[in-house]
Amino acid sequence: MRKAFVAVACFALLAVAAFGQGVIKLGANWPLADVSGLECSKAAQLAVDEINKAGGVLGKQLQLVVVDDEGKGDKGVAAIEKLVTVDKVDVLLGGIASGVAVAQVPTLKKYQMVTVATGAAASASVEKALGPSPGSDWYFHLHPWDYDQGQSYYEGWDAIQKKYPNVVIRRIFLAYEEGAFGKSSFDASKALFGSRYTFDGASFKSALQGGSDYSSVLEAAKDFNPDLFIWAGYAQDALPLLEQSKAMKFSPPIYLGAPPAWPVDMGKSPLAEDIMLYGMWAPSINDISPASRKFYDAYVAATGSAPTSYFAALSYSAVYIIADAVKRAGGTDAARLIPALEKTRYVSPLGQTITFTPSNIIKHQGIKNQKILQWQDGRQEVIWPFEVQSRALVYPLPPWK
Amino acid sequence: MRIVVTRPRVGPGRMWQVVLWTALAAAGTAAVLLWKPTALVYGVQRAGLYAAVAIPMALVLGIVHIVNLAHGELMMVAAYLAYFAARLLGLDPFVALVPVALVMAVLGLALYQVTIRHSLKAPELNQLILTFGLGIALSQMVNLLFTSQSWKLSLDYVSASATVGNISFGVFDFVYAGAAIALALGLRLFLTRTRLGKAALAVGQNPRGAAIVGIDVGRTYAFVFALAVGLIGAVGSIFLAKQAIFPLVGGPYTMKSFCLVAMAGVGNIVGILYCSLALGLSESIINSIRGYAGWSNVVFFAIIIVTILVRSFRERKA
Amino acid sequence: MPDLETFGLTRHFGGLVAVNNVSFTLDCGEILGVIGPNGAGKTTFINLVSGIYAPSSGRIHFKGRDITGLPAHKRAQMGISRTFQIIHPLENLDVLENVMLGFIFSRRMGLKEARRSAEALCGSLGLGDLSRDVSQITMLETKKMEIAHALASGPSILFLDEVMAGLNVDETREIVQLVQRVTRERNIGVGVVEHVMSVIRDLTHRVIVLEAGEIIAAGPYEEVAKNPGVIAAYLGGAA
Amino acid sequence: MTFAVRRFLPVAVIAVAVLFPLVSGPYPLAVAQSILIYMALAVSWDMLLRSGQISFGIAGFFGIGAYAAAITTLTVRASPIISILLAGACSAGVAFLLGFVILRLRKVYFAITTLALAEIFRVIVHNWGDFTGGPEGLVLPSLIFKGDSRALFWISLGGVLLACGLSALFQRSRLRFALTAIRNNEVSARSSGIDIFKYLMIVFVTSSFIQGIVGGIQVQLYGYASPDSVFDANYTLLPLAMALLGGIYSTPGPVLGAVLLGVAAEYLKLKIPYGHLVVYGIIIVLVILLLPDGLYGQYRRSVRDRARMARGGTAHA
Repeated sequence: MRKAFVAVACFALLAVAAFGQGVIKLGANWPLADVSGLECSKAAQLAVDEINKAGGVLGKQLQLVVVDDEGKGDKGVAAIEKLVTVDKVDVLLGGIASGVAVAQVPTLKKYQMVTVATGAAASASVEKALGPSPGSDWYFHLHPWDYDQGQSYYEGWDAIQKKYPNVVIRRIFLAYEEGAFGKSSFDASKALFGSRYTFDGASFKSALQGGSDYSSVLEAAKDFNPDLFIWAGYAQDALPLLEQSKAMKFSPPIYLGAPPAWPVDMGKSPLAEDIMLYGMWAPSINDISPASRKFYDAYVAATGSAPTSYFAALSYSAVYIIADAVKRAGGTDAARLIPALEKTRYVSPLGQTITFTPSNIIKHQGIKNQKILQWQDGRQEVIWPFEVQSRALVYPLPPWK
Repeated sequence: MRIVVTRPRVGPGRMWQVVLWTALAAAGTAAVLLWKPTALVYGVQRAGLYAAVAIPMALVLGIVHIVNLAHGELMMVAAYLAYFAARLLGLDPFVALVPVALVMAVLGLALYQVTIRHSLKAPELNQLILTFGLGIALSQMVNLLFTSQSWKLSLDYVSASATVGNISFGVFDFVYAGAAIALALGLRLFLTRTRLGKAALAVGQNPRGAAIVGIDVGRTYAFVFALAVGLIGAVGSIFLAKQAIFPLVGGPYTMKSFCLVAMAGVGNIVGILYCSLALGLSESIINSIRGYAGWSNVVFFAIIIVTILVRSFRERKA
Repeated sequence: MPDLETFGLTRHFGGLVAVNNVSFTLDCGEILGVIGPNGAGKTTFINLVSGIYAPSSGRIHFKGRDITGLPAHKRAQMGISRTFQIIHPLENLDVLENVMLGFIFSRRMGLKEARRSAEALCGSLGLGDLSRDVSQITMLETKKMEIAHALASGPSILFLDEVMAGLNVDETREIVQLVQRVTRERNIGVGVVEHVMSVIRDLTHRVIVLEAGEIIAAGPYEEVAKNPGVIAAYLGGAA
Repeated sequence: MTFAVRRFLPVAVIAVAVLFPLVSGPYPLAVAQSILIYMALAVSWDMLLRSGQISFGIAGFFGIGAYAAAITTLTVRASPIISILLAGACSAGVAFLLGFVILRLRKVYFAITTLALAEIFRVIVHNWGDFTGGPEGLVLPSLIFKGDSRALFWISLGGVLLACGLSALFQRSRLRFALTAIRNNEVSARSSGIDIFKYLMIVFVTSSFIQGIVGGIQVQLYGYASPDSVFDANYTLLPLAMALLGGIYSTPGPVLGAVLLGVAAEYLKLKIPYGHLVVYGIIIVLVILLLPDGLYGQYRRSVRDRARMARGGTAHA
C-alpha cells in the first residue's frame, strides 16, 4: 500500500512541476568564450524567442538555460549537474568539443534525460562511451560522426567526378592538425578512401596550439603530388597555409580546407578564390533554402552580425526539433519524447531535412551528409549535393594570384 | 633571484671546445643541406621568430628579475592594435610598427606602475603569479571585446618566394631572423654604450650597489619594463603580417620564450640567438622526417633540459 | 696520531690560488689560532676542512681516516663543526629550533630529545627566551646561537670563524671564557680565526699564520708575534 | 587562538567536509570534486616548495598518474582503487629516477626543467598511439562507484586528506627542519649534518606520488583521459596560484586558496556568463598585491605580531 502512495505522490509532484510553472525548460552547455559557442547560444535563444512568439509549445513558454562549459571536461560535468538538479530542465542540448562530450557521457547516463547533441564528432571516444542501443537511446546526436563526414565526402567526390568528367582524382593527401580532431579525421578518411584512392597524409602543429610553420607538411604534400589536397585544422591555419603554399609554389588541382569555422576576413583575401571546403552550412544556401534564408535574416537582425560557422544553424535546428517533438509527444518525459523525436522530419536551415537513423553504435544519429563548397568571389558557394548547388565548380585551381 | 648577467667568455681552455662545436655544426649543416636543404631555411626562419619573441622577455628577466607570464598576451594586444591600424587607418604592419610599440610602451609603463612595482619586494613567485593573472585578464578582455574569432591580414608580400633549383620556399619569414638580430645587437649596444643602458645593466647586476652610486633603481625598472613591452609590441606588429591572431595566441609563445631565456642563461640576450638557432634547426629537421613531425616538440624540450644540466654540471665543477 | 691533519691542502678558483699547499694538525683539547691579513684564505681554509669546498689537491685525515672526499654533512655527523663569518640564521625557525638542527641531523636524535638537549645547551651558554624570532636577538645572542648551533652536532673539532667580530670588550671576554670552558668540558680541538690579537694571545695554545694562502709561520703566539715576516704580512712591505 | 581551538579546528573542518555530501545536491558535489582535485595538487606543490624548489611539472606527474590508472584499468582490468595506487606508484617511480638528475638544479632552472619534462611526457603519450590511445585518448568502461556523486566526492576528499595528512606529517617531523634549513641556506644546512639530496628526493617523490594518485582519481571520476585534458597547463598554474593566494609554506594555505579560487570561478561564471574569466584574472592580481603572504600567511603574520606585541617586542614589518 505504501509503495502505491509514494508513486502517486511522485506523479503529482512531477505533474505540478511540469505544468504548474507553465514553462518547458531547455538546458544547454557551450564554450561561451569560443566564438562558435557564443553563436550557438545566440541562435538557440533566437529559436526559443521565435517559438514563444508563435504561442510556445503545448500552451507553455520555452525557457533556455545556458551554462558555459569552458571547453573543459570537469566544467562540462558540473554544467550537466547544475542544469538537471538545480535548474531542473526538461531536455538537454548543446556541446561542441568531443573532449567535453565524452567526459559528460557517464553523468548523462546517470540521468538518462533526452539530450540533443550539437557537437562531438570523435566516434572513437564519444560514440564508444555512449554504447549501443537501447542504453543510449536517450542521446540524439545531431552533429555527424567523423566517419559519417568521411563517407559523405567519399560519395561527394564520386558524384563530382561523374558530373564533371575533367575532374580526375586518384591521389589524395590529408594534412591534419596533430590533436584529437585532426587525428580522428585522418583515421576515418584513410579507412574510407584508402581502398579506391592512393591516400596519404602528415600532421602539423596548428596555429591554435602555437604552431607557426607549415613547411614540412606542405613539402610532404608537394612530394606526393596529389590530385586532391585537404587540410584538417582550425580557422587560425587557413590563410597562413595558403600563403605558405603560394610561397612554395604548391598548387594542387583541388585545394580543400576542413576547419570547423573559417576566419571572418577569409573572403577578403585574393588567395581564397576557388579554394574548396567541407561544411554543412553557408550563407549561399539562403538562395536555395527558404528555411536558411529565414534563419539567416532573423539571426542578423537579432545579433547584428552573420554566423561564421554551421554550429549556429545546428543549434537553431536543435531547439526546433525538440519543440516539434514535445508538441507531438504532448510532454517532455522520455518515454513519450524519444518515440516522438524518432519521427522527426525537420526541414532545417542547413538545406536538408533532418531525420534520426542508426549509426555504427547508437540508434539516433541526425545529420550524416556534409556538403562540398567552394570560395567564389569572397563567398562560400555550394557545389555538392547538387540539389542545393549554388554555383558551378571551378576546376582546376587557377595559378596563385 | 639575483642572478648576474653572464656573458660566455671564451677562455684559452675552452677554445678547442668552440672549434669542436663549430666543426660539428658545419658537418651537420652539410649533411642536412644534401638531404633536405629546406629544413635549414625553415629552421633559421623558425629560430628567428622564437628569438624575436624571447629577447624582450630576457631583457626584463635579466634586469628587473621578474618572470613576465603575460609576455605573450602583451604581444597579442600589440597585434590587435596593429590589426586595427591596418583595418581602420590602412597602415601596413611594418609602418604601424613604431606607433604600436610606443602605445605598448605606455601600456607597459602603466601596468608596471599599477601592479608589478608593488610586488617587487615580494618573492619572485608572487610576481610570477601576478603576471599570470595579468595574462588571463588581458586575453579574456580581448576575447570579451572581439570574441575568439581569429583575424588575419592578407598581404601579398608575405608569400614572397625564392626558387633554388627545383625547390621554392617562402622568404618573408627571414624578417623575424632580421628582427631578432636587430633586437639582440641593438640591446647589446644600448646596454653597453649608452648611459641609460649601462645604468640598467648595473641595476640588473646589483640593485643595491647601483642605488648607492645614485642610479634611481625604481625608474630604471619602470623604463626597462616599458622598453621591453614596447619591443614585444613591435614584434607583435610584425607577427600580425604573417600569422592569424586570436585572444589566446600569446600563451604558447610565453612558454617557449620562458624556456629559451632559461636555456640561454638569465640575462644572456645574445645567447638567445644561438639557443633559438639550435632549437629552430633541430625542430625543423625532426619535423621534416615523415611520420615523426609530432616528436619535434620532444627535441625542443630535451635540448633545453640537456643545456641546463650541462651548465649546472660545469658550474658544479668550477 | 693527531685527530685532524691535512697534507698539502690546495684550492684554486680559475686562476686564483686561494689556499696553497697547507699542512697542519689539530688535536682534541687544543686551541689553535689561525691568523693572517684579510684575503689570506682563512675562510676558504675552513670551508675546505668542513667540506663546503672540495680541495683541488691534498688530503685531509680525521681520526686516522681519509675524509677528503666526504661531503660536508657526513663530516658534520663525524664531528667536524664550524661557525660562519657571515652568520645565516634560518629565519623561519626560532632560536631554539636553529640550535636543534645539529642534534636532529648530526646526532640523529628524535625531536623531543633534540629539543631537550638544545634547551640544556642554550641554558649552559646563557641563551634565554628561546622562542623568539632570530631577527629579534642581540649580536651577542646571535654569536652564542651560532656557537650553540655548531656544538649541537657534538663535534670533536670546531672552527670559529671570527666569532668575536662586532662584539664589545665585555662581550668578547664572555665569549673567550665560554670557548675555554666548552673546550675543557667537551675535550674539543678548536681552530680560532680572529683578527683581535688579544683574544689570540689569551685563548690559543699555538698559532699558524696564513698569507696569500700559504702558512708563513707557526708556533706559540709570543714567538710568532716577533717574526718579521708576519709583521710585514700584516703591515705591508716586502715579506 | 588557544591551543584547544588549534587542535580542534582541523578535526571540525574534516568532519564538515566528510558530512558535506549528505546535505548537498549533485551540482555542488560536481564543483567540489573538481576543486578537491586542484586542492590536493596545490598542497603537494607547496610541500616541495618548502625546500625552496619551484616545480612547474605538476601537470606532468598528474598526467602520468591519470594514464597509468587508465591503462591499468583497460589492459589488466585492475580495480579502480588498485589503479589509483598504481598511478601514484608510477608517478613516484618516474620522479625517483628523474630526481637523481634534476634535483641538483635550483630556482628558475629547476622550474623550467620540470615544465619541459611535463611537456615531454605529454608529447610521448600523444605520439605513442598504440599504447596510450594517441591524441583521442582513452575511455574507461565505467566510473568508480558507478558515478554516484557522493562517492566521487568522498574519493576526491580522500586524495585531499592523503595530501594534507602527508603535509602535516612533514610539518611535524624532522622534515620541516630539514626543508626549512635547505630553503633558507644550503651551506648552513649542510654544515648542520643535513643530507640535502636525500631530503629533496624524499619530498620530490612524495609530492609526485600525491600528484599521481590525484591523477588516477581524476581518470576514475570522469572515465576519460586525453593528452590535452590531463596534461593541461591549468593543472600546473592553478594549483600554484591557489597555494600563493592561500598562503605558502603551510597546509591550510593551499586548502584555503583552492576554496577561494574554485568557488570564485564557478560563482563568477553563473553571475557573469560572458567575461567571468576577466574578473577571475583581476582577482588573482588583486589578492597577490593586497595579501602578498596570502590569506593564511596574513593571518599567521598577524598572530605572530600580536604574540610579539604581548611580549613587549616591536611588531616586525
